[in-house]
Amino acid sequence: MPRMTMIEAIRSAMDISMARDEKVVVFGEDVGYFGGVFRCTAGLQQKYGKSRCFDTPISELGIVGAAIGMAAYGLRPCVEIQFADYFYPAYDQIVSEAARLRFRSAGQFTSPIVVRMPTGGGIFGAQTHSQSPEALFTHVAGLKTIIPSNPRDAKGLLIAAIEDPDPVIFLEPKRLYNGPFDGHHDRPIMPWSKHDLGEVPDGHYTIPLGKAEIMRSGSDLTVLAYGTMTFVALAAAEETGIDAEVIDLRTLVPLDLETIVASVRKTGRCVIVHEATLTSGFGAELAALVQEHCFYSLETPIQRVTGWDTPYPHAQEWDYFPGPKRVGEAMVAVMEA
Amino acid sequence: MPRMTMIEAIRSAMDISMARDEKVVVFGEDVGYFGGVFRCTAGLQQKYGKSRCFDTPISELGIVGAAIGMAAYGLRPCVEIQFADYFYPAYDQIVSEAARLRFRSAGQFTSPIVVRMPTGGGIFGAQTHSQSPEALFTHVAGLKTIIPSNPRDAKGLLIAAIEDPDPVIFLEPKRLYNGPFDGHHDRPIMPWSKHDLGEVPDGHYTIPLGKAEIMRSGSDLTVLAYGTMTFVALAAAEETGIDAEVIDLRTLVPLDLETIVASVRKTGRCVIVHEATLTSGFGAELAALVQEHCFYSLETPIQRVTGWDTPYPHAQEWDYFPGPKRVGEAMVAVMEA
Amino acid sequence: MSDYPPLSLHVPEPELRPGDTPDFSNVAIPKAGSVPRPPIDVDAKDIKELAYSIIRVLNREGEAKGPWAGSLTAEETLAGLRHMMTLRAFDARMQLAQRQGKTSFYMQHTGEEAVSCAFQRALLPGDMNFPTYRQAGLLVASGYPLVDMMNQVFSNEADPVKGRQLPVFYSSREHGFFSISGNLATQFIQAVGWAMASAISNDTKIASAWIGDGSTAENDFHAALVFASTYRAPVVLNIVNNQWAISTFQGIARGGSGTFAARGLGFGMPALRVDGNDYLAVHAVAKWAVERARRGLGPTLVEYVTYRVGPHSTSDDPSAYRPKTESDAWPLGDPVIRLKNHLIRLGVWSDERHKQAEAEIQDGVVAAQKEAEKNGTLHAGGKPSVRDMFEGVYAEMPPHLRRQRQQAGV
Amino acid sequence: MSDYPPLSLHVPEPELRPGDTPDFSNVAIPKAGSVPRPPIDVDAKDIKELAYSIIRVLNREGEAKGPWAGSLTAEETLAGLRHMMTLRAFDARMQLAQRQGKTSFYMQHTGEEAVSCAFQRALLPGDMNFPTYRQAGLLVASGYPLVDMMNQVFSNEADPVKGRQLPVFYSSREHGFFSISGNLATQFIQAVGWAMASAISNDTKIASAWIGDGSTAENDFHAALVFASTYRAPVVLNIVNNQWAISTFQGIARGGSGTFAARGLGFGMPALRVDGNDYLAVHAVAKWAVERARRGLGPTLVEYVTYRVGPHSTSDDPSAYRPKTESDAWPLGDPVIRLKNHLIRLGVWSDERHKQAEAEIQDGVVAAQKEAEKNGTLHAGGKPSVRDMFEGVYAEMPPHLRRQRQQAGV
Ligand SMILES: Cc1ncc(C[n+]2csc(CCOP(=O)(O)OP(=O)(O)O)c2C)c(N)n1
Ligand SMILES: Cc1ncc(C[n+]2csc(CCOP(=O)(O)OP(=O)(O)O)c2C)c(N)n1
Ligand SMILES: [Mg+2]
Ligand SMILES: [Mg+2]
Repeated sequence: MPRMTMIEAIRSAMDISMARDEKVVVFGEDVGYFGGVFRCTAGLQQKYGKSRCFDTPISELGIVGAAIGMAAYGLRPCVEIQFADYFYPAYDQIVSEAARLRFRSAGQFTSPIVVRMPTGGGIFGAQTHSQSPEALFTHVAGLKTIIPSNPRDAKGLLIAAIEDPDPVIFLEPKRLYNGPFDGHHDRPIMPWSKHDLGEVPDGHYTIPLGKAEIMRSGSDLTVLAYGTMTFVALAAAEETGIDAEVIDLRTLVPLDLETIVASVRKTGRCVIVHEATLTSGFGAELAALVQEHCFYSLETPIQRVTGWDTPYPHAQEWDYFPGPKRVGEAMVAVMEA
Repeated sequence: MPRMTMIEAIRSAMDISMARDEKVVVFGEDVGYFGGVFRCTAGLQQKYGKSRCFDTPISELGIVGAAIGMAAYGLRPCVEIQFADYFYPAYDQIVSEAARLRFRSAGQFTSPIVVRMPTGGGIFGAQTHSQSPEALFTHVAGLKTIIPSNPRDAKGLLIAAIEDPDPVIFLEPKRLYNGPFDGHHDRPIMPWSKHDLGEVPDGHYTIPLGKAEIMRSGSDLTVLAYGTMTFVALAAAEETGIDAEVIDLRTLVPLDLETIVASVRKTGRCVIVHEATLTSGFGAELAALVQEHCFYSLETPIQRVTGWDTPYPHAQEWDYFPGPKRVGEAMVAVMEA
Repeated sequence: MSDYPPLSLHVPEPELRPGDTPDFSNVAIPKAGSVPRPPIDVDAKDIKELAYSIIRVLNREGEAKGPWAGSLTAEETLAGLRHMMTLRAFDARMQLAQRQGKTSFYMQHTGEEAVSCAFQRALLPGDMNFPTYRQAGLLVASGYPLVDMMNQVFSNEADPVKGRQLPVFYSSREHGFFSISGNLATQFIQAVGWAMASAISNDTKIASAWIGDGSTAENDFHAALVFASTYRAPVVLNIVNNQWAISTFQGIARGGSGTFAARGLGFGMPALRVDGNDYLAVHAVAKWAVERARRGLGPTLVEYVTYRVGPHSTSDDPSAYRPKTESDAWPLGDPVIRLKNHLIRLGVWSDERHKQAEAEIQDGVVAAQKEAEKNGTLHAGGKPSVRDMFEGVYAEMPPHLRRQRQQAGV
Repeated sequence: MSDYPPLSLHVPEPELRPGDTPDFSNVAIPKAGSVPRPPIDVDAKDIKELAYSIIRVLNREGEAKGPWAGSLTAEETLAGLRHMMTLRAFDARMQLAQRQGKTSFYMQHTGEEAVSCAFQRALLPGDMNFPTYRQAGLLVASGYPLVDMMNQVFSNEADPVKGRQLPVFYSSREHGFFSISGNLATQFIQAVGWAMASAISNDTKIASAWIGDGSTAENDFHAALVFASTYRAPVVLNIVNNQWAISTFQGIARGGSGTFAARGLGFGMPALRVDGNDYLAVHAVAKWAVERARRGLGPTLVEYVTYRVGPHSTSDDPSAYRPKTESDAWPLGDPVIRLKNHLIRLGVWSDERHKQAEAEIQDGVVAAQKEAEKNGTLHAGGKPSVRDMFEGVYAEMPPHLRRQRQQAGV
């Protein structure tokens, strides 16, 4: 099987989707001729022409609003927001329009759009190139929210998202684009070509939305993670020697509650990890669900390890980022409490 | 002491603030000559002139963006978004700008603005006049979020918000504007003039941000509520006969965790109630915190009673709204579990 | 700096407030027939003055004048009159029904009937409108059943949108009427996207976007103009300037530009201003703009100058912010009366036939209401099911919603 | 409908892509001195053509021509040259420092130095700029210490914004430089609000808003124009059209209008287009617009026609999307060389003095860098404290942040 970076896997997903279905169109800022600032759409304009892959004005509202109109017409737009930090101007179109169109028109009009955006930190991008806004989507009924953690999943989930009849927010952990990152920023970088999850089938395949994956099975405690934090959690398990079950949620809404509950009922302990700020982060929802469904199995309080409740800083990046040390400490605490 | 409706109390807060400090300015859609669609600013333009209270174009972005600029200049803008359902166009200015300005400029520029908006349902306003978006603010570091439940609190908290050096989101439960509402929509309406909490001091006073109020003390279980749900919870306590401690949080960020923890440690049981959709609602954060801080006191799983994960409907309003029946059932369940 | 006098804030005010005597003599109104009609492939920069004028066809005498006249046969014009009369009768009944507690809310079109009724007749089947809440004439003029409209207003068990939306928030894909959103302006850019999709698909359909004067201040208006201009989308961008946005007069949204049509000039697109109370003028301009779009000549911005005679909605009382008799003084007259007079002058209509038509239409509306009420009204009779609340959020109900539906016991 | 040919999507393209030979002969450039200078209280509608022209002062021979010439003394002009040279030297050092790993990111001004350097000299103390990341000339020309700028770029322990922001996101209230946001365009409407506040307070200060060509497509641009137009805010609205938005040429944001200045026409505000590589023209136009604002005459929209010679940022490589030699072919020349030639022609400057000044400035920048590096660079030496991350989120640290700070062990 070929090995791909996450960028190549994402590009391959769009390429295959555009080849199979001429209704699929791709656009966004710098997405056309240049192929995107992260190169995810490189070559698509050349291959499919300017009216199926093109540059847009710098208006996230315009990008999503136009996509909704196109979807209502019958196309399948897969659009890019250059960084997740810049989706805010489009939030009204996402929440008030894309998410509610099927409901409010009783199915007469639907909005099968995919909104891709690079998310998360770890690249010294400071406040406006590092945010993890997933909880701002998970609170919105009508949206589906995906965060893949590796090339294989990214491709299968993106194809599934494009084929999905509902609006999907597709968050791409930018720190994982070129290789798995476990939070040890001072160690050499591993490329996807050296990692099993860099093995990506060439052709069409999908990974179903709403299915988590157990990345490491274990019996001591359950770690719920997604995106970059999956690898941080795996590193913390290794380093603490705690036999953690590490679950990569992959899809936040709809959530694979079954897998989560089965695991926590088995281990009796739970740590939740994300990069986003703590308060009202998606970890809060996970903690609420776990205590509700696993109350009588839980031996110690669920712990959350997250970004602090501050804007994402520049110089202090590694004090902000929830690395393996902080995750490991929480794992130890949950074992000992 | 005079009795006021919540509308009068809110108007009085702005009136007193404008009289005391000429830096306070008030604007928004229909806010000037007409005095606001809910009449909260009636008379202020006549009293303080057109340059301190005025109508704006229909641009929530413009309203908040201009307010941020004015605050950076040194004014104290208190602006109105006509319904909380319409803040989305201003979200970028609120999150990326107001909330971060102090931090990113290391205090050189600050954004002491208040953004008032009517929130919540119960008026057959359907999707676009009923939403409760508080969780979309509580996730944002740098913002403070307030939801008063009665005239006395509304006035004291609004004056405190206007005097606060940080940006404050001030959510006004519109179903409480004219009287307490306990969710029994088929019973006669009680006006604030008949209720003790309608007693509002005439002059200047503040209620500190970050302090919850115990609306009913009890020993069986703790109900965490805010806004309209405070009265629904009180009704449910009465109707089930369960000796519930009902806490009105009043401020969501900063949160009065101390009062919450003391109560749940005492009762050992907890029900959380809000109108907003369940997933990633503020109830999730409350549940996560309560299980973390009261784990060893909790006798049964925390239950959340909330709006369903659907857009807010029109005809089915009373099946959507978390009324005393649903809250009561959860209370019984938590007692019996 | 001491040599500069202090600044002060300019806050525009309407000339008239409650208590004042309405006087619109300062509103410049060109004579019917006086504004030229350029070819559809005209260069936008050669017709900039059309953004500051008012295209009018019907004069005071009920004659159709000038180069924009003649876009409709007498028969078509008669149909137009009927559409407007139907919308007005429909409004009156529904306004009353709201007062009777049969629904929660209603919004009338009084005085603005010509805009949506005439525009619709310039479209072809398959075209798509992205309307606001004040263009139900698009539905009426396309033959959408009144009963279905009423079912929606009553949120009853036959409501096409299943009780999920506020009254008047209709939706009909079949009739080229996009689902109305309560969030102002959002649909303006969506219309441009739909039009772009038609172009991408090498189709011949066009889109039509609608917005109110007040709502042009919103973000989506700008995005729509930017995208339409850049991609030359086959779309007609319609601004209905009815002088008011709830209590706020148009000067607050418009600012220093003389007109809303002028906004189009900064985007290099043809911008026309038309008498919105003149059915024939609206139709002629709509046809021109629609033809431009369909011929691949790109977007057109059209401002309809009209007046909101009624309150903003059933929640509003305009006497608090404008003179009660302002609407009587409105110089562009009543669209129904103007078209009626024209048809009488043409010799194809009379006062008697008009009265008779009024009665017939009224009967039809009353009959439709009876029919609709059989399916229930908001608080009585048949209701949409509670299950419906959980369905349709997604194409397939995800597990968490299934759990919640069970909790709700439905 | 069969009689209409299929539509297709128009996607604008730059005329030149990598491999093409740059040719700007189609860009119409008026002769220096040829555009009239209206009085500051001119009616916007009488100067619409200024939105489609280019105000220029310096001609090819280095002469200052026409009605816009003469806004500066020779001494002030010499200072301007120094500011531009300083900014260019600063850029070169910081670009290098980034390549050396001393910081994470940098953005240059190459070719655009005149715009911010000249504009600043038209302001008075107390006025406030709301800049983007490409107007550091505002700081340089106002005498802000280079060391402080470098401390910010290095995110070191003396960084005025405490390591919290990306390099080049300066902030200085004292120097009238509002904190830069990484979210494009947001500051445009804030500038209007600041200006409104000045008017509300009966002050005489004015605000100046900055935006790039690409960013005019954003929501905030529209809100700013609407509010500025309605309330006649004392603000200058500046669009820096450097032809590119990362890889996207200006035609994508501009669409069918010939210019960005034209956007102002739809709002009834004076809209001027100026040669952004002509220090004297920029200063003269800025002074005109600033004076209008301060005299209570309202907002002005100014488009600076310039060219982004360098890459968008240190993360960008323009050779992937435009011809490598495009910048050499840019017909408006280099702002530094043009002003230098003018001063030589005036007889107050010479090639030798220029070389000498270059060396002096270079020495000053190098010395400042040494000074700054004593406070650390991004990955070495002094750092802002981790405590700083928790402070300044609110005026007073709330309990939950105090708990988190303790958890972080700081
Ligand atoms: C985003 C948003 N902001 C505010 C409102 C509240 N609102 C509803 S209608 C209206 C006035 C609209 O005026 P205009 O665009 O002129 O349309 P008209 O009602 O006159 O047809 C306002 C402010 C809303 N629905 N959506
Ligand atoms: C809201 C938002 N969207 C996208 C970006 C990413 N971005 C940064 S700079 C840039 C191009 C800006 O171009 P322009 O406005 O012409 O300014 P220039 O860089 O040419 O000075 C883009 C798209 C951003 N920072 N903010
Ligand atoms: Mg209106
Ligand atoms: Mg640019």
